[in-house]
Amino acid sequence: SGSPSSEVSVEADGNLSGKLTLTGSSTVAPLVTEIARRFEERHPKARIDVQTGGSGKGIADARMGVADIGMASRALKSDETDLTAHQIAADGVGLIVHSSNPIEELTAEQVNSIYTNQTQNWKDVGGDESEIIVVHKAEGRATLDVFLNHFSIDNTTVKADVIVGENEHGIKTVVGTENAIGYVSIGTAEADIAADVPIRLLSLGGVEASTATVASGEFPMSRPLSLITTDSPSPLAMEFIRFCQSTEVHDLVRSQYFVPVTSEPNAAQ
Amino acid sequence: MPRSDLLLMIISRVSALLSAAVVLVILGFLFREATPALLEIGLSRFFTDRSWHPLSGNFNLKPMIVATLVTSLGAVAIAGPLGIASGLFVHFYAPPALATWHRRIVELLAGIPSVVFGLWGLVVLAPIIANLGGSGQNLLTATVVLGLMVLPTVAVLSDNAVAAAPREAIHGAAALGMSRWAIVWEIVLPESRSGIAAGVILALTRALGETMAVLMLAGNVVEMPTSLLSPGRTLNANIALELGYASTSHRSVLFVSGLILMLVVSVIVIVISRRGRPIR
Amino acid sequence: MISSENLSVSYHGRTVLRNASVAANPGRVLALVGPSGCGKSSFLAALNRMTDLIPGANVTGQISFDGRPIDRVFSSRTELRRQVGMIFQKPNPFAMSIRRNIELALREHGLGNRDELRQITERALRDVSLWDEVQDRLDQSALELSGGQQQRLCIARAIALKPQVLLMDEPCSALDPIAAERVEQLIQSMREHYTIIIVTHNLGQARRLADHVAVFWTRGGVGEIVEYGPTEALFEASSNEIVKSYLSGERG
Amino acid sequence: MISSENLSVSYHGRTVLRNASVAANPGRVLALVGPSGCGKSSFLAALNRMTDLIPGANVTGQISFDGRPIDRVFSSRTELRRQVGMIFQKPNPFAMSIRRNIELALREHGLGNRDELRQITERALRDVSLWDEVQDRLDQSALELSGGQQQRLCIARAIALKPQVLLMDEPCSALDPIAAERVEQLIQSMREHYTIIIVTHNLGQARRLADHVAVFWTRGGVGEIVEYGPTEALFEASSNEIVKSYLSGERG
Amino acid sequence: MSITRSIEPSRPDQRKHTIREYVATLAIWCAACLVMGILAWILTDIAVRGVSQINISFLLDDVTDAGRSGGIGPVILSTILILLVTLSVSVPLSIATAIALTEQIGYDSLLARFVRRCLDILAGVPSIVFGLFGNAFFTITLGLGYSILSGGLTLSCMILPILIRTAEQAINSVPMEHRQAAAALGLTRSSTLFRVVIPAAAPALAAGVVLGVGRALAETAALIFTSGYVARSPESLFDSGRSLSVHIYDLAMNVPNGGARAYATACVLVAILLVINGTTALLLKVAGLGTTPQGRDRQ
Ligand SMILES: Nc1ncnc2c1ncn2[C@@H]1O[C@H](COP(=O)(O)OP(=O)(O)OP(=O)(O)O)[C@@H](O)[C@H]1O
Ligand SMILES: Nc1ncnc2c1ncn2[C@@H]1O[C@H](COP(=O)(O)OP(=O)(O)OP(=O)(O)O)[C@@H](O)[C@H]1O
Ligand SMILES: [Mg+2]
Ligand SMILES: [Mg+2]
Ligand SMILES: O=P([O-])([O-])[O-]
Repeated sequence: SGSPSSEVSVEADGNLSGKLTLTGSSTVAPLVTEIARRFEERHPKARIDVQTGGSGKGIADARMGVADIGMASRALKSDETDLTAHQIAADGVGLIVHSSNPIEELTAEQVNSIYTNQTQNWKDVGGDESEIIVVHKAEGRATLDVFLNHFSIDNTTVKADVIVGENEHGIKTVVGTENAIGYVSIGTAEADIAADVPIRLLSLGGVEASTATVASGEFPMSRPLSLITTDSPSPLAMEFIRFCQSTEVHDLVRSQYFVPVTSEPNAAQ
Repeated sequence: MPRSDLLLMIISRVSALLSAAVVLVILGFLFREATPALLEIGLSRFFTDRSWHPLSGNFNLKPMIVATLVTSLGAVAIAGPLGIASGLFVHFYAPPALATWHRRIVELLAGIPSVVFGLWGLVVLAPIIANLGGSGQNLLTATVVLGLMVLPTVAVLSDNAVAAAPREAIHGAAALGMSRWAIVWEIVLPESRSGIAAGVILALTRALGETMAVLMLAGNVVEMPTSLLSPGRTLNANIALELGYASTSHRSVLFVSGLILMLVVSVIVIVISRRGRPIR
Repeated sequence: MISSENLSVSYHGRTVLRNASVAANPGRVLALVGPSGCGKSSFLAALNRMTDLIPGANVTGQISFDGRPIDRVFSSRTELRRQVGMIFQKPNPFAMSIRRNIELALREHGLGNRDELRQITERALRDVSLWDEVQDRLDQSALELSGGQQQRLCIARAIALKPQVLLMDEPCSALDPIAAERVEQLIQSMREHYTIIIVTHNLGQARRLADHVAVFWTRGGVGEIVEYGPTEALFEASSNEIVKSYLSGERG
Repeated sequence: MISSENLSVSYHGRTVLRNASVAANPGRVLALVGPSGCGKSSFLAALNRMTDLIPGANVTGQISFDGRPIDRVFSSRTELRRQVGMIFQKPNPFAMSIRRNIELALREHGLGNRDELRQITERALRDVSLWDEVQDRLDQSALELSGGQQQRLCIARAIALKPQVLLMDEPCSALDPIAAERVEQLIQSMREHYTIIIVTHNLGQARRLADHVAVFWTRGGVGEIVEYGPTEALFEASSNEIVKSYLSGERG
Repeated sequence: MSITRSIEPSRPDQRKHTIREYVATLAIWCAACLVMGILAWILTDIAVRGVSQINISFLLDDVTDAGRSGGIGPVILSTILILLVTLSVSVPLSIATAIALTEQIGYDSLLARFVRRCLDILAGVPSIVFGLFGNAFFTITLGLGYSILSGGLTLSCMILPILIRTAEQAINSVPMEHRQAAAALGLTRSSTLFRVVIPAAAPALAAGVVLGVGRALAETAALIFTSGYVARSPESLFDSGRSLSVHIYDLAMNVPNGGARAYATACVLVAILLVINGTTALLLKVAGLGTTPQGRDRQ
C-alpha cells in the first residue's frame, strides 16, 4: 500500500482545506476521532467527520464513494481486492471471564468444545461446579471472524447463551454473569481492567493476552485496524492517512489501548 | 366555500396524504432493498430453513418472529393495565398534588432513551433475573423493560381519554350513589375506550419497533424460545446487530426481516383497529 | 328531615354562597328560587356532597339528616347519594341504552333480579310518561332522545332508586308543558313519601308545588338566602322588599 | 322574509319532521310550540343549515329568503349563518374569556377596531343584563359562569353580530324570571329590526311575544306542523282539536 | 301512582360492592406506586452514577478522549438543533393531518381510513428501519449527507404517528357544542378550528408534543445513520452532529470505561426533559388551560 505523494504536506502545511467523511468500524472510530481532532488543530481549514456503523459499512461506503475513507477492524477479504487497506494500528481478540472465575487458561480444544456445547460445565475444564454461559458475537462482526478463524470453528455449530454486538456489551454481560465466557477486543478489555472492571483476560497458547504481546507479535489472535480507500484517494485523504500512520499519533493509539504500527514507510518522515 | 376554508381543505388533505406517503415511501424502500433476496431465496425458505446463519445460507426467521411477538405482546400486557390504571389514578384516585406529580413522572418516563433503559436493564435488572438461571439476558428481561418503555404511551393517552369523558355523565352517576369504581367501570372506561385502545395499539407498535433496549437485553440467540427465560433475538435487534457488517446479499436478507416486521405490524394494526373501532 | 346550617360554598377561594340555613321535611316540598348565579345549584350540590367532585369547591357549615350530622347517618358518600337523589339542569343520560341507563344504578345497589329490574324500569318510565315513547326502543342509545326525553329519562333513573330525599335542579326547564305538568303531578304524588328540594325559575310552579320557599339573592357578589318560610306567607305577605318585588313579578 | 316549503328532516334515514311549511317576516316574531321530541329543534337547525354539522342528518324541501332560494341569497354558509343567528337550548360558551367569546365572531367578520369592539361588547352584554355581573371579570373563563349567565352570554354573542334573522331554541329555559323578562323585552325591542323565530315551551311567552305561532305535533313517530297562523286566532279559535287542547292548557 | 318504600338495611350485594371498591382502589394505588417506584428506581440509578460528573464545564466543553474527558457542549447543541428541525416539520404537518382526519375528510371515509391505517403502520416501523430509510433517502438520495437536517427529518417521520394520534384525539375531545356555536355565529370552518377548537384542544395537543419530544430525544438507532456521530460543534444544519442519546450509546457500548460519563449525559438528558415538560406545563397554566383531574370523589 504505497502512497508516495508527500507534496501536499510539504508545501501546504496549514493551508490544507476541505472535508473528509470517514465511516466504518466502531472499534477504530474512537481512535480516528481523536486523531482527527489533532489533525484539525494542525490544519484549521480541514474538516474530518468520523461516522461509525461497523467495518462492513466502512468497506461498502468506501467502495461506493459515500465516504472518502472507510475504517475496518479486520484484514480485507479475497473479494475486496479492489480496495486498499492502510493499517494504522493493531489489536488482538482475547477471551475474557469474570474475575471471580479461577480459570487461568484454556486450550484451543477446550475453547472449541465450550463454544460447540460439548463442554457445559466449568468443572470439566478445571473450574468450579457451574454451568458455562457462552457469550458469542453476532454474525458478520469483524471480531467474530477473527475468533472463528483462529479456532477453526464453524459458526453453525456454535451454541451460545448470549449473543452480543459491541465489545462493551460483551464485557458488561460477563461482569453481570459470574460463570460466563466471552471474547472481545484486547484494547477494550485492557482499558476496562485498568478501571477495575471485574473481568480477566485468559492466556492463549501460553501467551498472555495483552497489548504488549500483540505489539511484539507473539499473541496469535490479532488483527489490523485499517483505513480503507479506493485506488485514487484525494490529496487530503492521503495526507490524513499519512498522519494516522505517523509517530505523531502513537500516544493517541496507546491511549485507546491499541498497538501502534511503526513499520510503515510513510511513518518515517 | 370561503377561500380560507378552501386553503385549509387543500393544505390539510395534502398534509394527510403526505403523512400517509411517508409509510409508503418507507415500504417501497424496504421492498427495493429486499427484492434481490426475495427473488434469489424465495419467501418460503425464511420459514423452512434449518437455522439463521446467513453467511452459511440458512435464513430461518421464525424464531425471531416469535421472539418479537412474545416481547411486544408481553410488554403491552405489562404496560396496558399499568398505563390505564395510571390514567385512572390521576383522575379519580390520586390526591390533586400527587396527581400532578404522577403525571410529570410518567411524561418523564416517556423521554428516557432506550439506551438508558437498556443500560439499566443490563446493569441492574439482568443480574437480578439471572438468579432465576442463565445470564439474565432473556425474553423476560427484555419484555419487562420494553413494558416500562411503552408504559408512558398508554398512560398519557389513557389520561387524555379519561379526561375527555363527559363530566355531566360522571356527575350523573355519582348522584345516583354509584361508587367510584362503578363510575369508572360503567361510565368512564366505555366513554374513553377508543382513546385507550389507540394508546394500546400505539404502545404495541412502539414495542414492535423498539431496537436498542431489546438488543441489549434479550440475549440475541436465534433459537425457538422454550420459555420466557430463553434468550431470543427480535427482528429489529437482528437488523441492528448484523446490518453494519452485512455484505450485499446478507444485507438484502436483513431488509426482508424489516419487511416481515412491518407486515406483522400491519396485520396487528388492521385486525385490532377493525375490532376496536370507536362507535361515534 | 334534611337541614343545613350556615352552609357556605366557595370555588377556588371565591365565596359564592354564604351562611345558608334551611330545612326540608318529609312529605313537604321546598322550592329554592332566585335570580341566576346566586348559588342555588351550588347549595343543592353541597347537600349530597356533589361538590366533592368539583375541583376547587369548598363547603363549610353543617348538614343534618333527621337531626344528626349527615356524615354519621350515611355510612358513605354513595349511600348518601343513593338516599339523596339528584336531577340536574342539563339532561345527562349515559351513553348507553335507555334500559341500562335505569338498570345501572339499580344493579349497583344490588336491587332486584332480572324480572324485578324490568318492572322497576317500566314503572319508573311510566312515572315520567316516557314509557309509551320508548318502550319499543329500550335498547337504543339514550343519546338519541330529544332534550326533553333525555331529562325525563334522568328523572326516571333517579326515582327508580327510591331515594328519601330528591334534589331537583330546574328539572322542568328542558321539558315541554305537557311533560312538565306530568312531572309536576309526579312530584305532587311523590311528596308524601319523599323530602323534595327543587330549584325552579318558574314562580308559578314554586307556588303550586312548594310548601316552603327559600329566596336566594346575590349581595356584594355573594349569594345568600334572604327569606325562607311557608310558600303562601311569602307570596302573599313578605316583609322583605327584595323578596316582594321578586315574587310579585309573576312573570316568566 | 324567511320561509320553508315542505321541509323534512331525517336522521340516519329516520324521518323526524315531515313537510313543514311556514314563513316568518321581518318585524314579526314566529313562535314554534309543541311537545318534546316533535322536531322543533331540528326544524330550526335546518333553517340555517346547522344540520350540515350533524352526522346522519338529511334535509329535503325548500328554504327561501325574500322569496329566493336561500343558497342563492347568501354566498356561503358562513354568510347565511351570520345573517341568520342562532341561540341554543343548552348554553354553549367557548372555553375562553368572556370578552373573547363576544369578540371572536366580530373580528372574524371584520367588524370594528379595538375601541368599537369594546363598545359592541359592552352594549351586547348590557342588552342581556349581564354587564353588571361580569364587567370586572371580562377576562375570566366563560365556563365559570352559572348556567343562566352562560346562556345570556351566548345571546349577547349572537346579537353582537346584528343578524337579520334570529333563531332561538328555548332561549329562556335556562334563565331566571328576571333575566327571562329582560330577554323578552329585548326580543320585543328587537322585533322591529329582525325576523325572529323562537322555540318555546312557555305558551304564555309565545302568546306575549309572537305574531304567528306554528304548532308542532308528533303523529306516527314523525313530527309535523298541525297548525300555523296568527297567534290570537290560534289561541282563541283554533279549529284543530289537538291544537285547541294543547294551547288551552295554559299550564307549565 | 303508588310508591312503596323499601330500604333493605343490609344487602349482601352491598358488601360485595364494598369489597370490590377496596380491591379496585388498592389495585389502582398499587399500579400507580409501581409506576412511580420503578421510575424513581431508574432515575436514582442514573443520578447516583452520573450526577457527580456534572458541572458547568461538562455542559459547555468539547468532547475529548472519545468522551471520557471534556464535556458535552457540542452534543447538547446538536440535540437542540435536531429537535428544532424535527418539531418545525412534524408539528404543523401533524396538526394539519389531524384536522383533515377529524374535520375535513369525515371519520369513516375511505381516505381517512387509509391515512389512519398508514399511520398505524408507520408507528410500528422499527427505529432501525427509520435509520436505514433516513440514510438512504435524506442522506444519500436527497444529498443532505450526514447532517442535522437528515436526522431531524428522519425523526419527524418517526414521531408523526404519535403527534397525529394525540392531535386527533385532542381535537375530537372538544365538545360538538363549541363547533355548533361557532358555526351559528357564521365562523368559517377554518376559524372555528383555529380560534375555537384548537385553543380548546391545546393542553392535549401540548401533551402529545411532549410525548413526541420525549420520543425524539430518546432515539438512538435512527440517528446514528442520519445525523451521524461527529461530536464537533455544528456550524450549520448541513453539518453532522451527535445527539445526546447517541453519545450515551457510544459511551456505554463502545468506549471502555465510558460508563460514568454515559450516566452523566443521561442525567443531562433527563434534566432537559424536565425543563421541557415544566415549561409546557407552565405555558399551559399561564394560558389558563391545562387539564384538571376529572373529579376525584373525596371519601
Ligand atoms: N365550577 C365552578 N367554578 C367556579 N365558579 C363557579 C363554578 N360553578 C359555579 N360557579 C359560580 O358560582 C356562582 C353560583 O353559581 P350557581 O351555578 O350555583 O348559580 P345558580 O343560582 O344555580 O344559577 P342558575 O340559576 O343560572 O343556574 C356563579 O357566580 C358561578 O359563576
Ligand atoms: N342527532 C340526532 N340523531 C338522531 N336522532 C335525533 C338527533 N337529534 C334529534 N333526534 C330525534 O329527532 C326527534 C326530534 O328531535 P328534536 O330535538 O328536533 O325535538 P324538539 O322538538 O326540539 O324536542 P325538545 O322540545 O325536547 O327540545 C327526536 O325523536 C329525537 O330523538
Ligand atoms: Mg343553577
Ligand atoms: Mg329541542
Ligand atoms: O465495529 P467492528 O470494529 O467490530 O467492526
